[in-house]
Amino acid sequence: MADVDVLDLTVLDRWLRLFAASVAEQKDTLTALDAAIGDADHGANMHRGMTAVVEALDATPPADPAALFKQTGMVLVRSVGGASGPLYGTFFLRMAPATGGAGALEPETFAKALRAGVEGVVARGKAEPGDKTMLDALAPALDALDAALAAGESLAAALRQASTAADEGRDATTPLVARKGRASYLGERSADHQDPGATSAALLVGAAAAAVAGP
Amino acid sequence: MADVDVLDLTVLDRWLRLFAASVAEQKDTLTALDAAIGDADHGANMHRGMTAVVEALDATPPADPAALFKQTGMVLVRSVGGASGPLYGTFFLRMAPATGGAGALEPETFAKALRAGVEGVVARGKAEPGDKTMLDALAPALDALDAALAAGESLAAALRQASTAADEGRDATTPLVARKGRASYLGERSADHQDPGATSAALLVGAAAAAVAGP
Amino acid sequence: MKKLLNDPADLVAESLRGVERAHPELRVDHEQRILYRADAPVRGKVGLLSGGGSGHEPAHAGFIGPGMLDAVCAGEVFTSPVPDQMAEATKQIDGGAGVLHLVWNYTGDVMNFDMAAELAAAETDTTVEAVVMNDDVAVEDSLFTAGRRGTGAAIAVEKIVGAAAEQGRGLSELADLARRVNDASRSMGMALTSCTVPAKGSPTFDLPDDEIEIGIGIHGEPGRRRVPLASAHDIAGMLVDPILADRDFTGGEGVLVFVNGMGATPALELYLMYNEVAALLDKAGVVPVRTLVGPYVTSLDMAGCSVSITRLDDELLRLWDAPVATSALRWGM
Amino acid sequence: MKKLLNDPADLVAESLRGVERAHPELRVDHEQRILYRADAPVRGKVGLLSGGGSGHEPAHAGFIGPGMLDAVCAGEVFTSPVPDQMAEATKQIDGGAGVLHLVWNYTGDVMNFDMAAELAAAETDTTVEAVVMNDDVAVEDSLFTAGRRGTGAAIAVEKIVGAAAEQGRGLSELADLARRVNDASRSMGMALTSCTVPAKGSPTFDLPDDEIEIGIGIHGEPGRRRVPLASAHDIAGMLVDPILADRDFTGGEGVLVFVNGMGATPALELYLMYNEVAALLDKAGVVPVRTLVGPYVTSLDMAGCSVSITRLDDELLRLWDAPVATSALRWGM
Ligand SMILES: Nc1ncnc2c1ncn2[C@@H]1O[C@H](COP(=O)(O)OP(=O)(O)O)[C@@H](O)[C@H]1O
Ligand SMILES: Nc1ncnc2c1ncn2[C@@H]1O[C@H](COP(=O)(O)OP(=O)(O)O)[C@@H](O)[C@H]1O
Ligand SMILES: [Mg+2]
Ligand SMILES: [Mg+2]
Ligand SMILES: [Mg+2]
Ligand SMILES: [Mg+2]
Repeated sequence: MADVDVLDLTVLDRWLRLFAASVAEQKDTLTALDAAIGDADHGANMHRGMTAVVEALDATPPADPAALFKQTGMVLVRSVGGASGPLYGTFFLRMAPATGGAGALEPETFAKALRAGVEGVVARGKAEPGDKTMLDALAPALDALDAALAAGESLAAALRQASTAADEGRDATTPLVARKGRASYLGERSADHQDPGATSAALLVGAAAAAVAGP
Repeated sequence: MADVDVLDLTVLDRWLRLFAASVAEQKDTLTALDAAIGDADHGANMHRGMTAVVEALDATPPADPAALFKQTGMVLVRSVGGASGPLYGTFFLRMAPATGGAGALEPETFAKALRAGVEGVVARGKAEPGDKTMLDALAPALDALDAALAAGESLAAALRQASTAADEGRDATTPLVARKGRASYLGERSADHQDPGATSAALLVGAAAAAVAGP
Repeated sequence: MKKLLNDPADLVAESLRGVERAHPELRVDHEQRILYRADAPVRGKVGLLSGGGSGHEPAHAGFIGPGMLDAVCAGEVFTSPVPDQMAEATKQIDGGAGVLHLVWNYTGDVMNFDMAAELAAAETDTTVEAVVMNDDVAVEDSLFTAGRRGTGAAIAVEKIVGAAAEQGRGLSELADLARRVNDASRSMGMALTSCTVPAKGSPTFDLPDDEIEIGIGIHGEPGRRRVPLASAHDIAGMLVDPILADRDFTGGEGVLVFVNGMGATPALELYLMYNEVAALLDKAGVVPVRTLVGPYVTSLDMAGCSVSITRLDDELLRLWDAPVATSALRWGM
Repeated sequence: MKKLLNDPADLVAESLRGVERAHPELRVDHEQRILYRADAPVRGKVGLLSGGGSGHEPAHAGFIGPGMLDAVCAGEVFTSPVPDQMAEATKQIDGGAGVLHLVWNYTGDVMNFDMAAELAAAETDTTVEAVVMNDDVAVEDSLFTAGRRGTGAAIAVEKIVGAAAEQGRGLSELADLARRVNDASRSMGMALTSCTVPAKGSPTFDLPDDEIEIGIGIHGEPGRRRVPLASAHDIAGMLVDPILADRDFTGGEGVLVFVNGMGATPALELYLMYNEVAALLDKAGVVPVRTLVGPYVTSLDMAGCSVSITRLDDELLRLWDAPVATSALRWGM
């Protein structure tokens, strides 16, 4: 199987399943990170949510990408709770209209939808980059994706670069003092810990790269 | 100083102070024994009581042995609580009338008073020898004391033998299954533990032996 | 030992100061360590006195007030109070109709209350009756031992007799009622962890992370047996089965079920436990009509729970439902 | 991990079954995890809705009943409930006078309640107002952060607004009142031990035997700083001083003082702590006129406490004293 260059339902479905799988695998790590500067539930939250997302994909396979994003967003909002539920939920809910109803997404459309999703996260959570949140992985990933696509790179290469940027953004949260979310309650003590939400967000971007990559 | 052969106020006062001192020294041991088969307070209880007894001896030196026993019994009843308070309290309260108002006690009178005290413990607590209580140290001590005195031994020698009998009685509580007091709640599990009350009772008899012994 | 504490020697005294400050509806004699209903003695009403060692809070002071106790005596941690306290309290709460001593069955408590009754009889003309409460089925009921411990059922006895006392019933009738409620009650407890007596500073017993104690009392004493850590479902069986084996709880108006927290077990777990207990009772045809879930008779910072069941007839149910205004139990006023 | 538990995944569901069995005065929607006053909606009364993650029992279900909340939504342990729950509850408790959301200030709770209000607005014509409660002085109050946590003061807000709602006051008046009580309240907490989230199975943080956490919240998160284990007297200072530094509590009718247990700290210690707190308030000229001591807003099995102070004026005092009948707070009925 070669790299794919449009994101049809099969690829998007694969994206979500891969994300669910890496969340399942990293569940304890996510919770351990959240224990250090939060309330020790991020792994359980994301796992509960992504399990429900995969169940929904199995039960009611969506008709188009917009439906897939909407269904995923609704399921996350309904099943996760906490901070990550509304944020990841809003992310996917906002992606839906940005697809313009297409049956398969061109790389640029996908990038636009992702940006709409991230803008939704900002609107919902009022965080800025540097606040030590999932945004610190998502925002640089989007910038890298846009830049790579503008430079004419393939979808697979562009998402690989986005994933690298997300990982770097996640790592860069470590020294930060949190200003949003539960970690902000710790003040200076939140420094020297990697943000759990940025960690799961990097898994999300990594799953996208994996979903389009050839075997 | 040679062995004494009557128990006047000085000797009796010394007895109580020596008992208080060994309770203070063995406080943690008594509590540890009580932790194993009771509620971990026998050391604190006896220490609180004997501290108060010594304070009372200092504050209002009694006029005769009966007053000394009565005061000691009252102080114990008032300050200890739990099982050991009424029992040790009754022990001393019952000794008082058995002195017949003497200013100094002949060995036989002392032995009679001790027996009255132990009968008080039985009346109050309804225990029998073998129930794994303080009686298991007190009863054999009395028997040994009576036997030694009847055999014409000196007070010091007789109390030494009583003390040995008390120690043996205390040790013999170890295999017993408790039938009275808090340890009885453990049923079979109370076996293989030395009874805390028998342990403090052996200290009491030992203190009497020490109080009459020469230096 | 990690506790909210100053000098362990001052624990009881300081905690009583806090109780006094928090509860203006109580009067506290700090010298004697007696807590009273502020309006005691209540003229014409039988005075109800209980008490015991400290470390069981809210027992016993949490049960003072209209519809329940008139006074309690507080001992040192896990140590029965002394006769002087009980005699003084008896004198103070006698409203002319006598005083009932509600005694939790422990050797120390029984002997100290006995001596207090002797003292009161010698010093005043107050009529005193005493009822000993002994509901714990973990311990064999025998004439040749200290008998069964008094545990959770005391709450039912004190509440029900308290309501009857407010109605103006006489001393011996109340004593009979107390015995009736006690006879209608059984309890069984378990510990996930030991407690730590502050004066000792370390746990009373060592319990590995994968074992629990079944058949404990409320003084940090080990239980009847040690078993592997089990599910709440299985633990419920270990508590409910011996209770039901000991007494028939079917019939009547149903039962009062009391799931008691030992001090360090939070309500989330106690309600889960109650769910298991209620399911077992359902299966046995025993019908809970009243429920109490919470830390009412604690053992310092022990984690664990106990289950108490009291069979209710129509009269007991009405008395349980009657108004009560204490800091730990309150309804109808 | 030693808890009264079956499968940790079923903890919340099973505990809610226990709550339902124990409290016939509540109605429980297990599917949606919503608990209601059995008689909700109360015609003509503003409906009061709160809720949050589980693990804080008796918060929140312990505060449902006449004179307090109409419903609460229960989330997973330490995880805010979801908008569907809140929207459904909002619909169910609207007695025609609108619904007030009393939201504990946590990012997740605020966002989920926001989305619920959007949903409710889209689906029904229920008027919804929301008030966010944020009383925890451990956290700096800043526009650029998630702000202060909502902790103990919520009890005062929910009780006082609950009483005013029973009087038939209107939605915006109640929202103003809620903000007023919240503004008049400050809290600060500390932990002797971490809690253990059942799904994780081990303590959230490691705390050596000789250290404590100061400035914790109610989700097992570490505090603002770690200090050596201190006496109750010194700990009281570490809690009360920052509260008094943040707001003037002199004047008015006095204050409500709430010493809250974190779950594993027994009443004996909480009352000792209250004694220290009250002494510090005395010294500062702050007058406690009402007191609440007990485990009302817990953090699973954490040992520790928090102190909340609410300044009362004549109206707030009357509303605090008004009758309330919930499982955790009850008087006057
Ligand atoms: N305001 C916010 N904006 C963006 N992301 C946030 C915000 N608040 C929290 N987060 C993210 O959510 C993560 C925590 O999620 P989770 O643990 O599931 O929820 P909770 O904090 O409610 O327990 C944080 O690590 C952070 O990345
Ligand atoms: N009925 C009894 N008769 C005689 N001695 C008893 C009786 N019950 C208990 N004891 C003694 O009391 C001791 C315990 O005393 P203590 O720990 O001070 O009181 P408590 O059991 O009330 O905590 C036991 O070890 C036992 O020797
Ligand atoms: Mg979290
Ligand atoms: Mg003892
Ligand atoms: Mg004791
Ligand atoms: Mg959470």
